[in-house]
Amino acid sequence: MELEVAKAAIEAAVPGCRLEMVVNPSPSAQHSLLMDAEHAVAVATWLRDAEGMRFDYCSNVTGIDWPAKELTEKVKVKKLVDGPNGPEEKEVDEVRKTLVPGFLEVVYHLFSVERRDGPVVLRMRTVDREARVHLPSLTGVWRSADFQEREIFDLYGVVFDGHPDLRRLLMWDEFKDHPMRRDYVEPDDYEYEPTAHDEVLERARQHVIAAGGRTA
Amino acid sequence: MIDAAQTADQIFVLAKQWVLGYSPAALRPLLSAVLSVVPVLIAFPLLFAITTVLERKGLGRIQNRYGPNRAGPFGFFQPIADGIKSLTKEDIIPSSADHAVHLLAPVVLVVAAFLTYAVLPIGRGMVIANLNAGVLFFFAVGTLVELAVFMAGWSSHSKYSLLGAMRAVAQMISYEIPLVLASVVAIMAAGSLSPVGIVAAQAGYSGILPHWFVFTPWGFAGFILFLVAATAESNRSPFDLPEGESEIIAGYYIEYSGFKFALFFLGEYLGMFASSAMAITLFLGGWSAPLSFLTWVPSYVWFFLKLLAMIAGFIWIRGTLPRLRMDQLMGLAWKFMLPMALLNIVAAAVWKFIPSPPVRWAVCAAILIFPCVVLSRGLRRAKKLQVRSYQFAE
Amino acid sequence: MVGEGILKGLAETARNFFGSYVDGERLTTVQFPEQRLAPIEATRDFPFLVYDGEDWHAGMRCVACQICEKECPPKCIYIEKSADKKPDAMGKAQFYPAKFDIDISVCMSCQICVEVCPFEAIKMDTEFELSTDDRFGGLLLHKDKLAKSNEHYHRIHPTEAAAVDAGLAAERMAAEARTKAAAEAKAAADTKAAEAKTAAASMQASGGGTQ
Amino acid sequence: MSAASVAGEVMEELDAAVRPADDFGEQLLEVSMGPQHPSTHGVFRMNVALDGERVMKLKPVFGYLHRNHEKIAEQETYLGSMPYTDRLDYFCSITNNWAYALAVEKLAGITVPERAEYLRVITGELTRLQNHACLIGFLLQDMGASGTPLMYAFREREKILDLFEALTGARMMCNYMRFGGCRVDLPAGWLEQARGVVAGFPKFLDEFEQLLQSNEILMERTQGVGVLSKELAINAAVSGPMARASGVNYDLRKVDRYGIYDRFAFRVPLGAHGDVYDRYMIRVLEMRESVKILEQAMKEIPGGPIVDPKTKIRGFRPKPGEAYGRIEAPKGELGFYLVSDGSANPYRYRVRPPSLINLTVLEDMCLGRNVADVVIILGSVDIVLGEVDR
Repeated sequence: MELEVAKAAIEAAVPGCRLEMVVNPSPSAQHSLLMDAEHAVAVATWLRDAEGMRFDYCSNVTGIDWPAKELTEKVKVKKLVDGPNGPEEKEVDEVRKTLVPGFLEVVYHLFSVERRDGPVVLRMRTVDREARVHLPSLTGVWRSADFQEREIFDLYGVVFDGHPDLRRLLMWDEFKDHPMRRDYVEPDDYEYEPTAHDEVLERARQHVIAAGGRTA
Repeated sequence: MIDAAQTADQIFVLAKQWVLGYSPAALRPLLSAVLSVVPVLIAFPLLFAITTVLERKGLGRIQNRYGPNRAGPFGFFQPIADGIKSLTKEDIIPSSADHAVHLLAPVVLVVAAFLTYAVLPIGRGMVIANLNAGVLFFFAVGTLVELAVFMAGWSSHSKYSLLGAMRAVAQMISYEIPLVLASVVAIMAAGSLSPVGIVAAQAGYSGILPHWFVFTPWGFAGFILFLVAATAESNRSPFDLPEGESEIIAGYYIEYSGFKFALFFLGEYLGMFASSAMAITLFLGGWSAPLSFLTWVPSYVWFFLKLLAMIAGFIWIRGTLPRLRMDQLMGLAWKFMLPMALLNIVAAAVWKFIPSPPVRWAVCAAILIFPCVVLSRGLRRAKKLQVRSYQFAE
Repeated sequence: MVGEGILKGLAETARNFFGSYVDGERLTTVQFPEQRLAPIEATRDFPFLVYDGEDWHAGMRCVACQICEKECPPKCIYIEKSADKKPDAMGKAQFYPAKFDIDISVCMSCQICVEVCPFEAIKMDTEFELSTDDRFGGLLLHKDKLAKSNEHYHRIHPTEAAAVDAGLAAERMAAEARTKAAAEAKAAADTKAAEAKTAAASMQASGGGTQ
Repeated sequence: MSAASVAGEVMEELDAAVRPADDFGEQLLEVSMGPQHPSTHGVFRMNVALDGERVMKLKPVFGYLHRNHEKIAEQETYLGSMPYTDRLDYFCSITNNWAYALAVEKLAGITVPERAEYLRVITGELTRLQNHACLIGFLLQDMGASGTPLMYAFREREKILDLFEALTGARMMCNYMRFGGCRVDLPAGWLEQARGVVAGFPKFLDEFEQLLQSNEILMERTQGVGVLSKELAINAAVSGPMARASGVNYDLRKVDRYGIYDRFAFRVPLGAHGDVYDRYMIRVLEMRESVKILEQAMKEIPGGPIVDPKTKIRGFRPKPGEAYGRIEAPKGELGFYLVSDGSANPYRYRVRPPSLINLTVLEDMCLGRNVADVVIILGSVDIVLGEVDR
């Protein structure tokens, strides 16, 4: 399935939805479609049910963390500079820093069992990485997203609205952070299996002491 | 020669009388009881020890392994090692358990298991108590096992042990019925409720073949039914649901450790020996020799050989079959075993009233085989069980 | 209910029961400490450091380049470079590891250190009876314990070791040729060195292929 | 034990008709099966609510073996993750390697030489043989068969593991594939040994069939138990033998034709009922097909290099981009999703674990069944916790 064709078909079928081609420059050439959150369920349902699409097999659901990054670019700007003859316009290099806000991304890999087609890659992005991390859940469309969305919630912190049972999957319920985020800092009281290396042992010992325990 | 064989046969009886002869008359009843009971208390736990090794070695060979072969010659000291291990292990009692009942359960189990041996004739003249309702006593005391099992499961205060105990009680009570009904045929034929009497009724040989009940159609069917029910009674595979380790881990004795666990183990095997011994008494001629020219071998030797053969059969079955599910187990008891056991009684009655051997063989066999086939086919069809064939996609 | 399926199964287990007494194919158990299987050449357990000659310190091939330390997936290798230099297998003065530790409680025997080593200095051992009652110290192997002779290497991986030796010999010859050539006329030396280089490269490639 | 099971199935059906199931919500017995339950195949846990022995609710709990494999991989080089993939589904390290190598090859556009493809097929199918054999053994073990089928399976597995050791140096943690090929070539005599093992395998399967196939207890325990419908199987992305047992004709060896699978003649068995018996039988039949593939592959294997000479072991940096590569692992569709930012470490490394996703439908299959059924249904899913929890 040509993704361009699919994109046009979806846009025709789901009114108002905005899709964006995300080009994959690697030799795999698995390009993807970026969906907006409002129409995601409608797009997904249509992709699953529509004749000629029938992407009934949502193989893989995963998250990616894109933290905010600073893009630095050098631009030549004309500026008034104090010259020997008073202010004059001159071209100078300036380092311009733009802050690209971070976001969390969810990727769905769809296949069609019926037509033996795929993958069609769908993506959704949250607005930022802290508060506005809500995305619609596609578990209602594909059951296979159930555990995988829970896992993304657990490890990345994307909140899937409409998920029937959104709990942590791999970490324990009391765990606070989201370990797969790029800026995750391993807590110091990590359950270190003691090794032969002093550094780790020392850290572990500190925690035992802090917890009021004795050390040998 | 004959005398020597007889002496060998009766050596334990004679030894007991010899000891009694030297004791004061007032003490004789007590001493007689002790002298009868103590050998049984030694012999059967010893058999248990041997059986554990044989079972593990047998299962090993069935599974293409060696089995235990490190402790002592051919691994035969393995039970000693196991015994030391269980004795030295910490005895853990769950804090929420009912301590008294938790402690009593294994004791009750072993005591009940031992009590059943009181009426089992181990050899010619070798029975602790020759009750004239011995078979009844056997089944009545055997029921105590269920009490012990339930005590264990209930007092442990664990969900798994409770599930196990429930399963065990349901299963044992259900299978008690076919067990008793299957033994009725032997009682009918012998006209006696005394195990000694039943063995006596199977004495004698036609040619070289013995007059065992198992060599009649009803006897054979009864033997098979009895065996299946006894397997279920003693929680052996494929009826080991109460302790199904893959489902409810160890069932009612999950919370037991150390020596109490060993007692459960012992009690279970003693139950199996007792059931096997009863099957031998009822259908396999008790301690009598299987062929007329082998009567010179002491009777207790035959008894134990038959017992070992039965144990080997149990091991073989355990090594082969997967376990049934609870409802299937119940279905087997109520839908198949019970009707067959009742029919078997009819067959045994018919046998008594038809004098001509060929006719009674034919009639009895027809009474049993035809319903058996119909019943099992019907049950199988009702469940739509079949060996399936499969499609392939290119 | 009681049917042929169960009887078939019983026959099968009986066949296996008796078969295990007569058929070695069935009874495959190896009674370990007394019986041992023939060693398999490709077996790998934990890495060791190869040295040439008699003296492990002098003959150690490792030049403390720390590539394996960097590439090791579980990061179980710790190397400290020496301050001075000693002649290596090629006879060239090189650094050597002042400290070379492998924590075999962390090592996962993946052999990546062997693959990335450009000096054929680290190889996989087949020794597996390494149990110790010292949980930390006993499982942290220092370089004196890690150093094993080239003969040992030949004993456990004969095919591979022969290929490695051939490669090293070719390299050594090429190096000798280079030094010799340097003394000769410049133009002649250049061509000769190029030849030797290509020869060495092809030899190495074939050596690497059989690893 | 409810009265229902005492009186057998007839009563059970009556029961269900008369009383609504949620009538006795307060009386449900909550049992935590696992993580140290003997038949949860590792540290898997199910919170089960029981009415008597009937399952009213079942919630799987994961994470006891979670080690954040994906995070570790983000800190490793591309090659450095290869030995870690061995530890996902530790029964089938070679197919794990293969899936990862395939994804990286897609990401970086690497081609694999002919001989290496054959080596991959041979080792991969051997992996499938030993995985399926053991799974059947475990399943029967869960059914309470005292380990006999398991031991027979292990006896055969041992021969295959010997082959793996002779080839890769390790029995389970093979670490065999490399990007663009395989790590080592076949040692002398390996093919003959492998041919012997493969030739002997059908005999083992026959024995197994003799032991189990028509066994009434097995049929009774498995037929009609844990039924999974075709629609749900597809919707929940259930893959591998489990999906095919439900009649989903979806074998990636046929669909994606990755590697050189289009060269071999083999068939895909399909079940019609989707119960435990079908899942068991599909695996048996797949083993027979695998034997066919192996015979063909070992006959046709060509000479040549085993690794793409352009790939380098150190300093491998694929261009920015992403790729999803998947193979038909013994347990189902094993996929790797990689995002590269041009550095030596993957920016994102995701494993699509078939074991975990096949468990999505566990509750659907278990509701209303017995505890004993739960155990064998779980057994028939074929999970390895190293892969479920990653």
